[in-house]
Amino acid sequence: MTSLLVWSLAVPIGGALLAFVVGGRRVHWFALATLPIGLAIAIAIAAALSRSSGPLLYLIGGWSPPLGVALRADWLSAIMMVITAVVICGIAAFACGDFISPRPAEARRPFAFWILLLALWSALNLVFLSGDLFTLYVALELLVFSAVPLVCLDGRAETLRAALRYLLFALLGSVLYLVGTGLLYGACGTLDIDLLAACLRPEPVTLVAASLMTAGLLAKTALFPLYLWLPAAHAGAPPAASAVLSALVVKGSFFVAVRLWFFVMPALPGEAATQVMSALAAAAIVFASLLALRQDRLKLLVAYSTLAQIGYIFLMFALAFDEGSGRMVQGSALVGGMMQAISHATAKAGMFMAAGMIYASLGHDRISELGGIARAAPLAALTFLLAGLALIGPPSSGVYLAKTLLLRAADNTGQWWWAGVLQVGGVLTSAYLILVVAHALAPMRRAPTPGHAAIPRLQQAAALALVLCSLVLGLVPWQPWLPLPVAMSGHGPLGLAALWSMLWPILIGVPVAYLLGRRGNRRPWRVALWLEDADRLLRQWPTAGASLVAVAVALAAAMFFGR
Amino acid sequence: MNAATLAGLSGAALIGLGLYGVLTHPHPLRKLLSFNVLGSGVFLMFGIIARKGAAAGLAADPVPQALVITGIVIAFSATALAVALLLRLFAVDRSATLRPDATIERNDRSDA
Amino acid sequence: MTEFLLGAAGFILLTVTVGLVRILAGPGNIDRTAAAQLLGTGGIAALLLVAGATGARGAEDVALGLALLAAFASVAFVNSVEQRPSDNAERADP
Amino acid sequence: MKSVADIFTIVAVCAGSFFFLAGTVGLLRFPDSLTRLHALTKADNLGLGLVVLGLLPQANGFLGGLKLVAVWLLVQLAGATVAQVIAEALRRRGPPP
Amino acid sequence: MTIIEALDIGLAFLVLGVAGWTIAAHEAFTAVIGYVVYGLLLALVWVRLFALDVALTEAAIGSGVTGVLLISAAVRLRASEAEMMHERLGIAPRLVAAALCLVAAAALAAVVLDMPDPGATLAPQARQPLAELGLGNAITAVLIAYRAFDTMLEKVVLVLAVIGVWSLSTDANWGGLAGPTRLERTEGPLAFLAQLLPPLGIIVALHIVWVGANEPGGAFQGGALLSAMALIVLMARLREAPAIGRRWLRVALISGPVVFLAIGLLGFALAGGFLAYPLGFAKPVIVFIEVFMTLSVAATLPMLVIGPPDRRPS
Amino acid sequence: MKPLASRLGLFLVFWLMIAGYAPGDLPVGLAAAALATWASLRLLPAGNGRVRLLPLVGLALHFFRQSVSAGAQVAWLAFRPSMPIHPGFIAYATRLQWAGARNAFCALSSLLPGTLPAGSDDHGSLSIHCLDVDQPVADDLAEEEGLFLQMVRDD
Repeated sequence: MTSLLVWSLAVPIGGALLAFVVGGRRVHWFALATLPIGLAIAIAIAAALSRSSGPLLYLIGGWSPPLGVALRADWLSAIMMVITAVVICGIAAFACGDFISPRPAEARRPFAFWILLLALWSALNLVFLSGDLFTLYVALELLVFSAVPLVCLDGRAETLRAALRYLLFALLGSVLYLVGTGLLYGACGTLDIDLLAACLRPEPVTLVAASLMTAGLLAKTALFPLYLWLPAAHAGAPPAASAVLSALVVKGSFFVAVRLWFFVMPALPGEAATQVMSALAAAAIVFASLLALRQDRLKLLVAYSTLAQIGYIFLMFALAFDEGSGRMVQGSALVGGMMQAISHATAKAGMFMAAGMIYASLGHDRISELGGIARAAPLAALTFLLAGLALIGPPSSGVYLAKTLLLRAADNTGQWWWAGVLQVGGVLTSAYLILVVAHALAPMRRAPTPGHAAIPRLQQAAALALVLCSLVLGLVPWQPWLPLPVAMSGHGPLGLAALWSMLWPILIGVPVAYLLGRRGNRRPWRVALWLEDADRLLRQWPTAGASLVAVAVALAAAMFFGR
Repeated sequence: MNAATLAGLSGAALIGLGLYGVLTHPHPLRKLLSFNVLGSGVFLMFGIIARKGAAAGLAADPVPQALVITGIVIAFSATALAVALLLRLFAVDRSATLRPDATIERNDRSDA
Repeated sequence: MTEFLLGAAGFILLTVTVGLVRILAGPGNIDRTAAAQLLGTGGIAALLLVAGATGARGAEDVALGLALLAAFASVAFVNSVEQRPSDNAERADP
Repeated sequence: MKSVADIFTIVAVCAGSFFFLAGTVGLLRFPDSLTRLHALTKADNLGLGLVVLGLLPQANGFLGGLKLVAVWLLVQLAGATVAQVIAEALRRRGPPP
Repeated sequence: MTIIEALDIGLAFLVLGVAGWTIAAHEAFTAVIGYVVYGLLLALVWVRLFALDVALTEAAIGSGVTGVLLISAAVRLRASEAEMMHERLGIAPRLVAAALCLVAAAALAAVVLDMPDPGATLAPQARQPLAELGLGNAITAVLIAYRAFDTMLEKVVLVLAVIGVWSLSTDANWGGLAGPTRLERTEGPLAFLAQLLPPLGIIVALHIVWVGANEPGGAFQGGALLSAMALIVLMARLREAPAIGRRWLRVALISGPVVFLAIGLLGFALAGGFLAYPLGFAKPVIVFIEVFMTLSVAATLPMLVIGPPDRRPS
Repeated sequence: MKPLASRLGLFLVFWLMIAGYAPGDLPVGLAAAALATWASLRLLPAGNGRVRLLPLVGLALHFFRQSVSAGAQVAWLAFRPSMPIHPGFIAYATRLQWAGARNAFCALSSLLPGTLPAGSDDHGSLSIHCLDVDQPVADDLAEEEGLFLQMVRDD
């Protein structure tokens, strides 16, 4: 049964290599044939895990760690793998509308897209399964190599530039991660996650390694203030690629960070470092949400929303710290964070697809000229609305579950300030969605440019399905996989209180959107201008690079002196 | 001071140098070069760890050395991809700048 | 013997360093290309001497590899300064 | 026997080092790029040849020595090519300003 | 201070000096030349660290092939440099960056000095199964047995890099040729070198692959040397690179990872697990894998260096 | 058939030079030599030029001697305080027709004392850079070319 772990990697890799060598017009066939198999394998692994008493383990080549490399599937891997498989299937269905070779011969865009999609999938599965820090490094590189070309498939200058910025910054992150890996090997003589967890002590080597690795991973995940590459890359890519990048790729390095902090070195960071992480996360939530209000293009708004959501999933680090034992605990905060990650994956994939369809039917995505979209592309508009709703978190959704868990963790550890950040984030999320809705409901300014083809049904269905998936994630019986607190299961998600908890952020969001949002030619508030200046500065390379080193130094300082 | 410690210190210094180049050089090609210097500094760190692990009749621990070989190949592929991107960007845009607003400014200029 | 070989290696490395400084000073890029050749010869000599002294196994194979690659950089330079006709074609292509 | 081989090694390696020195002195003293190229390729190649010659008695066996000779031959080939290629490029560039 | 210490310290300063020169150089091309020299010097450092395998890899890939890639890029990008001059940072940001980098480097240096010597190691464990595998080189054993998985994935990374580079072509040029156009006449020293050296290079490369089982060497190093030979032929314009649609090219590119993966999966049936080698047949299986890995490295690196197809397919 | 066999033999000798003789390795060596022969025949098809083996040995010895004197000359010039050199180019009209032979001759003469071929000029004659143009360089080259022609039948 544990050989499934190998197959979950071998199948997409094999599919990609086969597609590469056969090529031709029907490259997508290989991808489409691989999808159901991969999905079935992911589900089978989750099923096997629910029956097993501990993580599934596979020793590659029969060589056991420390010499060999192990694959491990625990509950984190299982749910991430299943959600990834579902999202990839949805994205593939959507991409059937955009990435089929129109000519009888092989064409560039489909060839690259489908093979890279499969490669990306195998890279993610490897990230989720790997039990070895260096294999994780290779997995992260696989992820970058398959993600970067997706950014610039259309070959325009700005997307090429975005891809280059992404690649260079991601490489910088990888190198920092690699240094840390080497130092940890030097300290313990192994790279295996479990063996390292048993061996690592807080000493200079390991603390420096931990801070460098974390900083590198944050750069790859684009946590504030290290996001210089993300908005342009995610907003410029073709819709299907944006969906992959935003929903899945950033989750890869996030997942490695979680592995590192919770599984490799739970006792290393100490309280101050977790507060630093959560402070960055909080800054990301507030800053990126406010900037989302200032965007004039829909895809950029969605990209900044991704930045804010990355903040959300990193907020759990302070909440998961147990003061008594001085360790990171795998409790409700971690579950909340992961739940947020998978809810965002499904909702954001749908949202980018919807934005892409809106672009396709209007010929532009300027927010101020969205009027009439509800008539021009009703289903796309509805999908966008529902995706936004899923991010705010109605009682049945995964985001709601996540929020409840995180709030409870904040309550338990007495860190009310992070709970406050969560609520502010909810308000701001509502605000930028209300801004879009307000523009979309306005009457049509001018007739849509003719000549835009109707959106394929399959694309609409795929986007809607992913969004609905996010909306019902809170209802899934998670007990077999997640260490959910028992009280959660008895809690009815459809009570009046639950409904109110969704409604009030929206109500406050209206005035916020009115005051801070970008509307017409109105003179913006000075705060808004400051924000835009700060954003421009942080997207400059020297600032971002210096911030990266500064984050590493700050983390190291917190780890040294904050214990 | 033995060869391994010396190499380790050189590695640290090279990491600092490479990092400085990556941060401050505006041209992507120079960033890439600095990145390679930075990478080789990291590999040297692995080298010292391997050398300190000399045991069982082997002059160095083979595991970090093997990791370095893998790392060098990956660093090369990354460089190749980045160079291809850069050359393409230059061919399309006649400019290699990484500034985020470059394209927008250019469009504004040509509009005006 | 070991000390002598190492000393010779150090001496050769020193002369190579001085030569390197001269070559890298230019004046032109073409002149600088010769630096790789200088390092190819001097570096191989130093490598063989050090390997002879410390008994590192397989150093001759490294030297063989270096010898094969000694002309590599100069070849690349000469190849790339000659303009490719396809470069113009690419520019015309939007 | 051993000492004879060692003396041979010392003499040859010393001579080789001398030619490396000569090449560097030539690099420093010769007036222009083309003449420096002569110094670089000719003196250093001979220096390497002598070093290889000196190491032959230290190599393990006759065939181990031949490998060193192969290294030297390959460097000669590279040197001959590089010298001509750079010389041609310099000639095309014209006399230095 | 003994001679060898003086030599090491001198070498370290030389490496640092050339690296500093590379970072500080005014023009990109001079910086690249500095980098090539730096790579060659690093190979010497690796020899001093008793890592001959790494030294070979560094010489062939780190300095050689990367150098060629960067040299041609620097020449082609020369026109872009003048424009970037005004983007150079002022003195204050430079100082901030320098201070931050200094802190990082100092922390690493302190950590290096702090590490115990002898430190943690897997050398004894890595050494023990060598006889059973029929290998004498522990690094080869790590690469192709203990951590074979990483090596296989790294081959996939190479294929992905090729796809990434190709995807930067234009729709019209898809399926076409890349690299320099062939000359009608084959004359001059370059042609001479490209006619004479590659056959010798093939022999050296195969020798290095073959001894890799017991001595320093292996598929990466041999493959990299082969790719260098292919690049010399391409750069001397004796031949043109194949069009990217050619089936044999694609087979060669993926042969390494595919054979690796296939043998890994066969291990389920024959040796009781993924990437396990059947008892007693480990050596021939390993050699078989190495042959195809060499082939795919030799095919991949030149394709990465010459870039995306830039001529229309005929 | 002849060039194939001789090249195969040469490459096998080269394999033995670098790999040493071990019976177990010989099949690999043969395969390598065969591959090298294939590459060599593709890159440098057996043309009209033929190489004679015996003069080749003589030429090799001669060349070693010249190579040593080339290095010695540079050393001599470098250390002389007055440095009596008059660098410059001369044009040398070569008798060699076949491109391969021409290239080989250029490569050899680049290792001779005081000369460095720097491509051909517009009239097809070789442009040679000399350390001292006052020396009878052209005559020396003609002599070398004569030796070279004994080894290669150039038609």
